Amino acid sequence: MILNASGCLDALAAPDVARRLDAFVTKTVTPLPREGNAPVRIAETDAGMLNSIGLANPGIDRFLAATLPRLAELAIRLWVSVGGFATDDYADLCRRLDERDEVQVIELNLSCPNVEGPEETVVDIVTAARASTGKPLFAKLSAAVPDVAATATAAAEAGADGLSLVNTIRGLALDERTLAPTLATATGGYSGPALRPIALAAVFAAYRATGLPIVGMGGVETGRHALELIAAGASACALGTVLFADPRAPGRVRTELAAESRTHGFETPLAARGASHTIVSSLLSDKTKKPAIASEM
Amino acid sequence: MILNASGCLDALAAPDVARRLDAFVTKTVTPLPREGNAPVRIAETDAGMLNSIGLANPGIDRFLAATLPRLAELAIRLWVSVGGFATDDYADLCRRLDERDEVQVIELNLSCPNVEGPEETVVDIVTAARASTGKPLFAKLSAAVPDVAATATAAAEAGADGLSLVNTIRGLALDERTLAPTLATATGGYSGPALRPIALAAVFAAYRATGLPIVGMGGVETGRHALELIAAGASACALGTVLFADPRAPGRVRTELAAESRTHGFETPLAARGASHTIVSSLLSDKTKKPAIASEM
Amino acid sequence: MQREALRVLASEPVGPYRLLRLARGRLDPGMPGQFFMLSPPGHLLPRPMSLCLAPPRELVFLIDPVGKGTRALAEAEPGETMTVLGPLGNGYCLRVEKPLLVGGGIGVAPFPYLSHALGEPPALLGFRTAHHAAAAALVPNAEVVLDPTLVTDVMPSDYDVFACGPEPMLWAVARRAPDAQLAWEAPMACGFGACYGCAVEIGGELRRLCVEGPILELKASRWRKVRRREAA
Amino acid sequence: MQREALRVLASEPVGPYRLLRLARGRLDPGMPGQFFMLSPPGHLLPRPMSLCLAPPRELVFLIDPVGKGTRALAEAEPGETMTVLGPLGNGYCLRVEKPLLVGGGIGVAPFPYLSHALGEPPALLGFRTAHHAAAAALVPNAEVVLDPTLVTDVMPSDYDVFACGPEPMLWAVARRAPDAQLAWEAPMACGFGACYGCAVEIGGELRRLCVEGPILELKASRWRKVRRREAA
Ligand SMILES: Cc1cc2nc3c(=O)[nH]c(=O)nc-3n(C[C@H](O)[C@H](O)[C@H](O)COP(=O)(O)OP(=O)(O)OC[C@H]3O[C@@H](n4cnc5c(N)ncnc54)[C@H](O)[C@@H]3O)c2cc1C
Ligand SMILES: Cc1cc2nc3c(=O)[nH]c(=O)nc-3n(C[C@H](O)[C@H](O)[C@H](O)COP(=O)(O)OP(=O)(O)OC[C@H]3O[C@@H](n4cnc5c(N)ncnc54)[C@H](O)[C@@H]3O)c2cc1C
Ligand SMILES: Cc1cc2nc3c(=O)[nH]c(=O)nc-3n(C[C@H](O)[C@H](O)[C@H](O)COP(=O)(O)O)c2cc1C
Ligand SMILES: Cc1cc2nc3c(=O)[nH]c(=O)nc-3n(C[C@H](O)[C@H](O)[C@H](O)COP(=O)(O)O)c2cc1C
Ligand code: FES
Ligand code: FES
Repeated sequence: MILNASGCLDALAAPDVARRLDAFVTKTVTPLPREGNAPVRIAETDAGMLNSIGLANPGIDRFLAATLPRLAELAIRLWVSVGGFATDDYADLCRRLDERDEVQVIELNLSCPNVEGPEETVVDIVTAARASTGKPLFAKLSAAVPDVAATATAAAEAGADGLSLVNTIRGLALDERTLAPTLATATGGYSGPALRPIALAAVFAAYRATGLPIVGMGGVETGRHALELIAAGASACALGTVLFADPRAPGRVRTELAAESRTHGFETPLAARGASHTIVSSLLSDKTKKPAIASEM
Repeated sequence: MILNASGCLDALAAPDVARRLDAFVTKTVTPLPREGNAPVRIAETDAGMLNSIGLANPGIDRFLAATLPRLAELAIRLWVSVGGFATDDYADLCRRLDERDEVQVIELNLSCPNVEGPEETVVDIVTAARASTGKPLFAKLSAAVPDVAATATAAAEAGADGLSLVNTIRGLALDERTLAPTLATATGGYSGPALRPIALAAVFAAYRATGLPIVGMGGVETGRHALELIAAGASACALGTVLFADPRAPGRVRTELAAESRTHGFETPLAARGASHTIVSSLLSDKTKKPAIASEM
Repeated sequence: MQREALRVLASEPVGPYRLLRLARGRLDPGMPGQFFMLSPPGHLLPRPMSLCLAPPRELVFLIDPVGKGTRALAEAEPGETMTVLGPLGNGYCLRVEKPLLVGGGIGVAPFPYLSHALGEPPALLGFRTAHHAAAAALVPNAEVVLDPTLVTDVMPSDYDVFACGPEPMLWAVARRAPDAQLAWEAPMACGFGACYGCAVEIGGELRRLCVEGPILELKASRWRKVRRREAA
Repeated sequence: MQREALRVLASEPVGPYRLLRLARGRLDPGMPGQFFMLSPPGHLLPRPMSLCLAPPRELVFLIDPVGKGTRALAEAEPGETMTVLGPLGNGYCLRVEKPLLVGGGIGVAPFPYLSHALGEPPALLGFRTAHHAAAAALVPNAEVVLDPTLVTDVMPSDYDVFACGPEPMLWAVARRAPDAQLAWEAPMACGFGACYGCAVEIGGELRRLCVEGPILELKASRWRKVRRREAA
């Protein structure tokens, strides 16, 4: 399963790219329209990029009236990402989306670093969202927490059907000449290759803690990167930053992933799910034994 | 001011490297001796490295009896990093160090991702440490928190004299062939170039929130990187991962930093402290005005 | 929107700029004013570049090496490949009666291709120094002014103006020629509407320059461009 | 401990391995069994390599391209430079009466230099295939055995054994020759005691192999090596 990462593709502006995905995830929709932050909103860094888009979106009313019907015409599975500033926002957004057959999955953006975060906790939001919709709910979490397994468990217990991991992490870039922050908001969300080990660790911990379906993302550029997320526990993989440089990435990564999986002896990519854990578990049980050679000496 | 990052240099094994620093920071000392984690403990990634050393150290007794006197012979300023598993641990460690004139500064490691974290909060630990010593206390914080400015403020209010930012972030790497975690502990602490934007953002936020002295670190490899941390708000800069590849980095970075500072019109590196904020502030106040050109149109 | 790894044929200095010649592959050169995203070797994100010239089987770009990405583009060696996406955005509208090209600095980049399409109309080009003005040789029928003279000091009226250049110049041109077609710039991560990074304020709203522009007329709507931060 | 950017003089295939010849610069070749940290271009961390040969004005390494870093080292082209730190660690103790070198696979790497220092004593080398055994040509007076025969199947007793090779071989050698000097390996980030990454269990404690080793005798203390994870 290959998806786009929320906010990294506009299916209406690039329908050919979207059609190569197994599902299209919208940019996060908020209760009211948002222009987003002042420019400059993007900056490249050595191993990634920063963005401070600030959830620019038409707001739920215009989204339901104008955007969603046009997206439905594309005839691809639709995931709608929602974000808000209070528990009620999420509940309302989910209630509105619940009525719409075009929507397959709702992704709760609980982790955007570019807006003031929701004050209430993950538990409150997921609980409220759960009460408002029967649609599958994916909780999108940040890796910028002391214990991602604990957050993932909280989301699972509150009724999330799956997890999306990871969102960006706060970063800063300074202008080469002036040392002023490149982004108008100063800091922004850090994405791209630098996130790969962080995303892998978050998926690994959340899979072990919850066993829920997981959309893994963070710096995926190749089939190898996708396979690593799946081995760590992801059941699907989302492409973000890579799409900006390579809109053909969905098809390419899918082909590479199938080939890589076979190279590693898995018939399908999904057969590799959690593979890294199997090896770890056998190791951990090893540790309780005395090393064979040591006892020989 | 150029320091080493805790755990990234042994001054006794490499005294010539340590002597090029303005102060040497010890590897984190814990109440009891620790062997550290099982090997494999290090792995290279595309834009950084992972470690799961696990605070290998002789414990405070042996440290005070054997290590500290030998370090003192090197005649360089000594910072001792301490870590524990409960508030009392930190209080005890600080009390023990308080009696020793060799020790200039105590760094409280509040953020190592390789051991089970202290249950109590930053506030409790800093408060307890503050009550146990008159020596300057630097709180070393993680960037893996939702709001590093809030944590920094908490540390400041509890009595920290300065901050060390940032520690590693949890990451995972998988073996090329087997997809098993490379590290025996599976996940480990991610350091190196990938951390640069994250470290810059943390220093930027903590400086704005507290104004405290800050030791900036995270992927510093050149004088330019050091200058960026200083412009973001650091008053000193620590070298970690770079030392493994280049033990000459302290002298080199110092020279480069002096040159870079002059290129940007600062007489000394420290004159650049907070420079990025000055530009931001003038921008922020700009925003309250209507853009001049807009009103013309 | 096509994407292809193109062969670098040549990289020639033009004053402080570089003229980068790429084998065209199967890419369409598009309309004057449209742009391509060029991937600098070793960088994560591609950079937007207007098409400068479109000789047979080539795509040619004029590059001002102002930062890391443009320096890497300018340093590409013949024989290497460079990944290119495009053409993107909306070009100039060519159905005008009395065209005049008004440009400044690297803003001349789209003019050689535009001039050809318009039958080599007069052009008025401003440069900081005579060294920079070397780029004027690429534009037929060009009159050059150098700092401190500004193009708007000598710009005749009653022309259909096509402008490209630094923002203050664009605003000054628009004040004197409200119907001018202006080529705007903004940092872009994708160039095809995916990232929302290139937002500028159009008609009172922040909108994507890569989708709505980069060529915009001022008259269509009362709009203001959010001022980009002036560094220090 | 010196560090210098050395010029690559040549990179020659030896069976599946590469013999990498570097201009020595001002670096000291050190003692046989000591090692250097070589920085593969494009990688963050250097990789430990035993010195293989020390002809005048050269430092020569034998490299098995098993992963990203060693592949990058093996692919270095003459004329490029490579940063090298060393010599590091403790070498073999050469004051023995009846030396015998026992090695397997890439474990032969330190033997050419060691053999020279010991006056070309007999050597017993095991390889997986005849292709791998090409490296035996670098070691004077070498007898080669191929899989499934193991060096320990044919190892004579009453020699002062110098061993280098895969861990199972080292353990087998030590069981038959408890006084053997064994060259151990562990992943290393720094090579000079800074990172604590290279910990192995020595005398019941995890200690740094780069500081205490890499040459260790088994007899000195009852010790066990923490088993490195066998992948899958
Ligand atoms: C539609 C379009 C067409 C363009 N055509 C050309 C062209 O033909 N030739 C040419 O040389 N340049 C052109 N540019 C500008 C070029 O894309 C930027 O100079 C380039 O992206 C900067 O990348 P960098 O990595 O070199 O600079 P950076 O290191 O990213 O930045 C260097 C400086 O340039 C500023 N900057 C960065 N990106 C932009 C941008 N897109 N617009 C304006 N300023 C920016 C930064 O704020 C900074 O001050 C065009 C831009 C657009 C949007
Ligand atoms: C003191 C010392 C001397 C050495 N001398 C030589 C030499 O002369 N020639 C030579 O070819 N190699 C030598 N090695 C081994 C060499 O350093 C490793 O093969 C290399 O670091 C692997 O890096 P990589 O990026 O290619 O592999 P990676 O991609 O990091 O790993 C590939 C595989 O090798 C394993 N591995 C990684 N590092 C080591 C290590 N240090 N020791 C054992 N296994 C490892 C990994 O677990 C993995 O299975 C020496 C090692 C030490 C400690
Ligand atoms: C320009 C940009 C805009 C983004 N917008 C959103 C968003 O609206 N909602 C959201 O949940 N995540 C958003 N993200 C985060 C991505 O969905 C993804 O979690 C992150 O970028 C990591 O994946 P990557 O490294 O592959 O880009 C955005 C990321 C980028 C780069
Ligand atoms: C091998 C290794 C060991 C470390 N040990 C410690 C430690 O004992 N205590 C501590 O506070 N930080 C420790 N750190 C974190 C560093 O001090 C530093 O915060 C981090 O590596 C970021 O800096 P860098 O990117 O320059 O390495 C360690 C880092 C590494 C790479
Ligand atoms: S550049 Fe990405 S939306 Fe315009
Ligand atoms: S390799 Fe770093 S301590 Fe041994």
